[in-house]
Amino acid sequence: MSGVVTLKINGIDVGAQENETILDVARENDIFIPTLCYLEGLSRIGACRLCLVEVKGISKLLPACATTVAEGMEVFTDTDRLRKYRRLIVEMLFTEGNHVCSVCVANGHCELQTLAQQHEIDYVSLPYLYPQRTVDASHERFVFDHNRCVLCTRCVRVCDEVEGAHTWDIRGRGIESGVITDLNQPWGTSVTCTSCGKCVQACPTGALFMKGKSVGEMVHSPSFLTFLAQMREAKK
Amino acid sequence: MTTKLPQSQLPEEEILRVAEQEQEEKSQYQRHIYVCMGAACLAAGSATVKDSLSEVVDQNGFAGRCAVHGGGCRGLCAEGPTVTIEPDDVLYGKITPQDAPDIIKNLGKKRPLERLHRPTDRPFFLRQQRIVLELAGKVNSERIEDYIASGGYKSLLKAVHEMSPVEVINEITRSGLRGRGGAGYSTGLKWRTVAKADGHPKYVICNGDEGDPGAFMDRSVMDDYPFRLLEGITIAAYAVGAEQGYVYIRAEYPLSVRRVQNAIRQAQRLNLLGNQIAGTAFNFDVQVRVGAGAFVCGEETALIASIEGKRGQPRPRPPYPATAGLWGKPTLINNVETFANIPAIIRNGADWFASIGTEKSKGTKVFALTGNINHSGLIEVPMGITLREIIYDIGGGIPNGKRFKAAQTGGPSGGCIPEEHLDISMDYESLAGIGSIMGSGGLIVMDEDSCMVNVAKYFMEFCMTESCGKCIPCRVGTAQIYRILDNTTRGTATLSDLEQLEMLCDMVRHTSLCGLGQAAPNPVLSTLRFFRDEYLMHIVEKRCPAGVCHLHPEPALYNDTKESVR
Amino acid sequence: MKATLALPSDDKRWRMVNATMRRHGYSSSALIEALHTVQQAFGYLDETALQYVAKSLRVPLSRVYGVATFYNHFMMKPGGTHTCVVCLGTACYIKGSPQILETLEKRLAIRKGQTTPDGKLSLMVAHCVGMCWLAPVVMLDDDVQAEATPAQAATKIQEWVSK
Amino acid sequence: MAKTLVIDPVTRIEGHAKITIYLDDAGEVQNAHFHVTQVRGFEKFCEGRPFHEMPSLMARICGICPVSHLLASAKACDGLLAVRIPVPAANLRRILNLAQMIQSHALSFFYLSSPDLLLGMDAEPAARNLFGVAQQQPQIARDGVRLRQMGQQMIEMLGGKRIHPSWVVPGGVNAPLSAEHRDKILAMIPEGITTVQRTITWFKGVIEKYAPEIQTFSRVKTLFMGLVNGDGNLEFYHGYLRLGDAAGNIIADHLDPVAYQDYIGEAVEPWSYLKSVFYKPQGYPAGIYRVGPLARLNVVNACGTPLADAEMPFFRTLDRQSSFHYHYARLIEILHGFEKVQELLHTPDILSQRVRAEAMPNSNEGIGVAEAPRGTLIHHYKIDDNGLITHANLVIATGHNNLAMDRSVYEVAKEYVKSAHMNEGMLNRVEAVIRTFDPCLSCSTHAIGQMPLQLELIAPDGTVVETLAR
Repeated sequence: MSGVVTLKINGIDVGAQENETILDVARENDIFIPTLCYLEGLSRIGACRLCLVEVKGISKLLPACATTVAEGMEVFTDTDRLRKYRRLIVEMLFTEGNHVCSVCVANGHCELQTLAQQHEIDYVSLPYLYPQRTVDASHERFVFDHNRCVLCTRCVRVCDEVEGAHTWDIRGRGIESGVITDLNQPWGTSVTCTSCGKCVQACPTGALFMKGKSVGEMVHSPSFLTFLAQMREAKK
Repeated sequence: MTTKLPQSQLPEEEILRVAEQEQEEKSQYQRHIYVCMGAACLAAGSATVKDSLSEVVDQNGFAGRCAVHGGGCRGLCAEGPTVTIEPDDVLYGKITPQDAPDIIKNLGKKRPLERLHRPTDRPFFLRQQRIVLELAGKVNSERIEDYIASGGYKSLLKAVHEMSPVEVINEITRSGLRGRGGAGYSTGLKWRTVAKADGHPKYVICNGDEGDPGAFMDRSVMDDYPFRLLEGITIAAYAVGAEQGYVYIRAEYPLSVRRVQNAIRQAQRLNLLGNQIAGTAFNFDVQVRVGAGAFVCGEETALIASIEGKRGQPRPRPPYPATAGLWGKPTLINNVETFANIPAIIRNGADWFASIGTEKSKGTKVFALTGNINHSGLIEVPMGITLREIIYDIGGGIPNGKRFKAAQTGGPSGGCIPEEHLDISMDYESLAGIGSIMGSGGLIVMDEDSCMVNVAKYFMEFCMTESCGKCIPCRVGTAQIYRILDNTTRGTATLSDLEQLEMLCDMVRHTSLCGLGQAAPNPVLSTLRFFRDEYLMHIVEKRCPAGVCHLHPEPALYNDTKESVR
Repeated sequence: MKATLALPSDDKRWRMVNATMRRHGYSSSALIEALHTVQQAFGYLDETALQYVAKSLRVPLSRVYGVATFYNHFMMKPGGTHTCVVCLGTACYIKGSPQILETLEKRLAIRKGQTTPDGKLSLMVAHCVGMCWLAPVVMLDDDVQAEATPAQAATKIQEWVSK
Repeated sequence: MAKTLVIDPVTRIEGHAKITIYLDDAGEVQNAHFHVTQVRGFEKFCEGRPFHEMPSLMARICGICPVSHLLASAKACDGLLAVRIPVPAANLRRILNLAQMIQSHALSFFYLSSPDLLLGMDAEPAARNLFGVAQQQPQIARDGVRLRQMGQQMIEMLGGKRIHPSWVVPGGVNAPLSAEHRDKILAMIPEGITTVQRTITWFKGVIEKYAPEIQTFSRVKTLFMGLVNGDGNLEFYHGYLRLGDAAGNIIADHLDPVAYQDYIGEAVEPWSYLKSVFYKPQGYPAGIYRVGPLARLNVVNACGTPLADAEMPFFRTLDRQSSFHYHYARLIEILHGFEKVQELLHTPDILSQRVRAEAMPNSNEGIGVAEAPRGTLIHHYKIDDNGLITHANLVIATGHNNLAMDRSVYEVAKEYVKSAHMNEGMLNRVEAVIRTFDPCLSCSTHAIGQMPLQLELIAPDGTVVETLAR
């Protein structure tokens, strides 16, 4: 059985189970930490670096989603430094892809857009990289617009960890990497895709959406994942 | 000269017998000729040199008096192929097959052949201190018997017979040995963590994914002293309680792969790997895993992913591999040079090792000395030696009367050391103090004709193409930093770009997931620190002081259609 | 117990691939080793090979593709008859290998990483071939061109391409 | 000495264009061209996008008449779905388009052109703007602001956003109209009608002052094209294309917009990035025609609403060829707009919940037509089997008018520009004729920023003789 620890987040004393992460505890206590690659019900990869927090006595910034709490820990989630870094990270995402909110199916329901609003990004100071990317509309029901992909790999993980199909993975590496279907083939020709749509629901942006949706009409609802994860846990 | 091991005999006795037999055989010969079979000399044609030497020996009736062996690196890589003649300790360089008759005829004469002779009483040799490379090329890298005859495997036998695992760990801890892969974490502490960790089985991994451009120390160790490496790994496995080991070698080193695989087979044959090693209850075996061209796999969690057959992407630490590594089990990862130090420490004792080097950085360090330097090659020096000694005494200074400008250590994760710091002590703390790192041992000397902005751009392009792409700061940040540096070298950058450059470097450094990203800005920050005026000249005056960059202030397009066969 | 999959064809090279996988007990961790063998045997990884390896090791197709494209060493297309590798290691870089590359790209009218349309030559780059003392280094197949100049390298490849 | 005179940019229009006037050695105008100088490439960059994005993407062509592009685009997408959209949805789209027309016409007439009309073509350039109008004729300025505001408010209540609504979707609209919004719009209409009628009365009183301009602006004889409904009356959303000639004869009727390529040709001229559109049966460049308010009222039988139709007899007395009368036509259309919106809001099923036909694409090609304030828009898309755009062709109002504008510039320059006594007022008249068309160049090409007007006298060898900065 796990024990109970006490720690401080932003100067507030909070109690937690010893196997919880900083993010879990912060959310339980209504302390906001931005996230992007994190999605409840999926494995935690600490890749987007938006949930980085400062911990007293540790020089490195730690990802709240993947760092377990410890007794006496003093966590700071909203320092000037963190805000500066987070803003730059979000800005970089806008430069990396081709994001045009005004014509996007997820306009108004987009986690990237929300992050930009939360960080008061009214302009992007870095130059856009304008990658040449394509839209894969070969699937009967869904579309993957790679221009809007932020490589959070939620689709990859939900497909592997929850659906068990592992239709998605990442091709290449670095700035050239991208999400692929099977052997980098059109989604509609995938032999492994079950068309369950979990990836579409898990997507934080307008990269994955249901065919036929117009601008602003794609509302993602990944909350079912929590239930699925709990059900599976209960069955074990 | 193959030795069959009768199962009934006690292993330790058998090993001693092998050593004696080998020595006896060797003593029949008056002269032993070691032709370097390291990658450098092989590339320069040492294999044919060896063949012609053997041929001449046979033809001229020297057989029985003189033996020709494959040997290892003497460090003078630029002088390859090299040949060492024992017991005279004569070193010849730049040998061609046509030189064989002269060499053989000259054997036993007082004076070595003048035109080929490379005196070993020069500072290049005298200022070095060899622990890792102690066998100095005079051992056959493909015959375990030769290694044993040279004193090999005594340390392993000592460890497993005379020391408990805890004692081995204590000895290593006391020696002050720090990881030679770059970060410099205490090896003994790391071993202790793995030894104490819950979980079974445990693994030992040797990181031979030497990826820094301009570094080839580990390759040399793997090529020339594969048995010594295995001995070190096996001692480590004994100390931490591991049963399986992996040597992860980058695909670019096919010779290393062959030599280590050969060494594993021979060690297995003599029961120095396998079950009940040397008659004890200790079981341990090793496999080679070949990398496939990804710098990031030098990062330990990425390397583990690669051994597991996955994309080599790192994951957040903690948990560290010491508690949850390969297949989630406690795993010890050390670099090649670290393991290669182990047998000497066990044999000579922690105090001996700790007496070498500085207060906090013990022992020696192998450097690959290259660039604008007279004697490029592989050197091993005590920690704490100054950079000036390395460059001017050992390296023989800068060629063509040019001026020293900077030395780069630590590769894409390191920094540049300018002239004013030439007297810096080469140890972990001092290097970190001026924004560089010890790194794995690449030491690239640059003269006045090198443009530091261009060098920074070079390393950033490297990091950009080697970024695994998992975390955003490294994936996009390196591309954005590269773009600014590229614009600077083209003459299209502005002062506000310089500001943005510093902002991006700060962010990438502090927010990236793994060491690759965290260290990627180092070459930029270091050159900005010591050569800021060069940046300003590119930006403000649109001029490259070294004359390397072609500045033409039209806006450049990013992404000049990179295509590859992949 | 895993049943061995039928080989994709009676090309003997598939047996080598299968042998590698068998040696590793058809474990998914043998993926990279298997791909190495495919590349050794066939020179590059095609779809048939990826499918075969994926099914034999029971690794998802997309993961096989992801791994194959993550590592520089693996080629997804056949290379040229000859390979010219320009070393872009640090020592070579500061001693002028970028100029060699530029010259060769212009002369061959292809970019780094590409193969000439007639399939005779692939122009590749390496981040250090580990022969820094010979910098700048150009590898022409197995031949090491030490202290290369743009003109030398261009002359040498000209022979290959014009044959 | 021969000279070339360049007006760059043309001011108080939407977008960026320049005018070049070529003078001969005697200082007489030899030729003149209207250049649209920048490429926008909309047609190119929508390739590869999902067609569902097209209405919103196309609405981004222009911040002035996004709704018309939205509608032409949505109709082309309806064609890709091969559905007939629910009647209430079509009516809601109609209302949206009319509201858009009201605000855009108000902008053109009051903001862009009324300074010329009220203050005079030769007035001081610094005062020749809406602020100058506000000082001299505060009521006119207020009316202009109010009319535009009403148009925008209606759009907002329908589409959710004042500019660039994403309410219109392939197959209909994505939300029904609420009773609350219907009532609010209805409540606005009487004020709108009164306001525009006040302007009409004023304008009719001053038209005669511009007799010289009216005459000069009529020198180019062209055909006219506009959309008409089944009764041959004014229509902005859906119907047939009709062409009339300079004498008022209908020369082509019941033209199916879907077959536009049979009778509309697009030529490329070296002086402009904007395609020159012509009526095919009469050839190029004889098939020159105009679109927009003047053209529409010239070809229709009637407006179809009582108050607007009451203005038609006076309109019919005017010289149908003079581009100057675009202004008056614009005011009549505003009036018609209010009336028509009122009528449509009273249709019984306007609050229906069924406003969208859901379908997957059933055709690989779709063509949509709508009347923008400036004239006819044609959107033509082709998609692959996955619904991604493979080809897009847009024929926009300013394209139809391109040839007519080019020739009008020449005629006006001939009349007013004399190099010996060059003055700013002359040049303003050259620009004014362009403004009558209310060209939307941002639609047809690409606008980057705003530059000060610069007049350059350029010698035949290309050297700049003189530069006048405004």
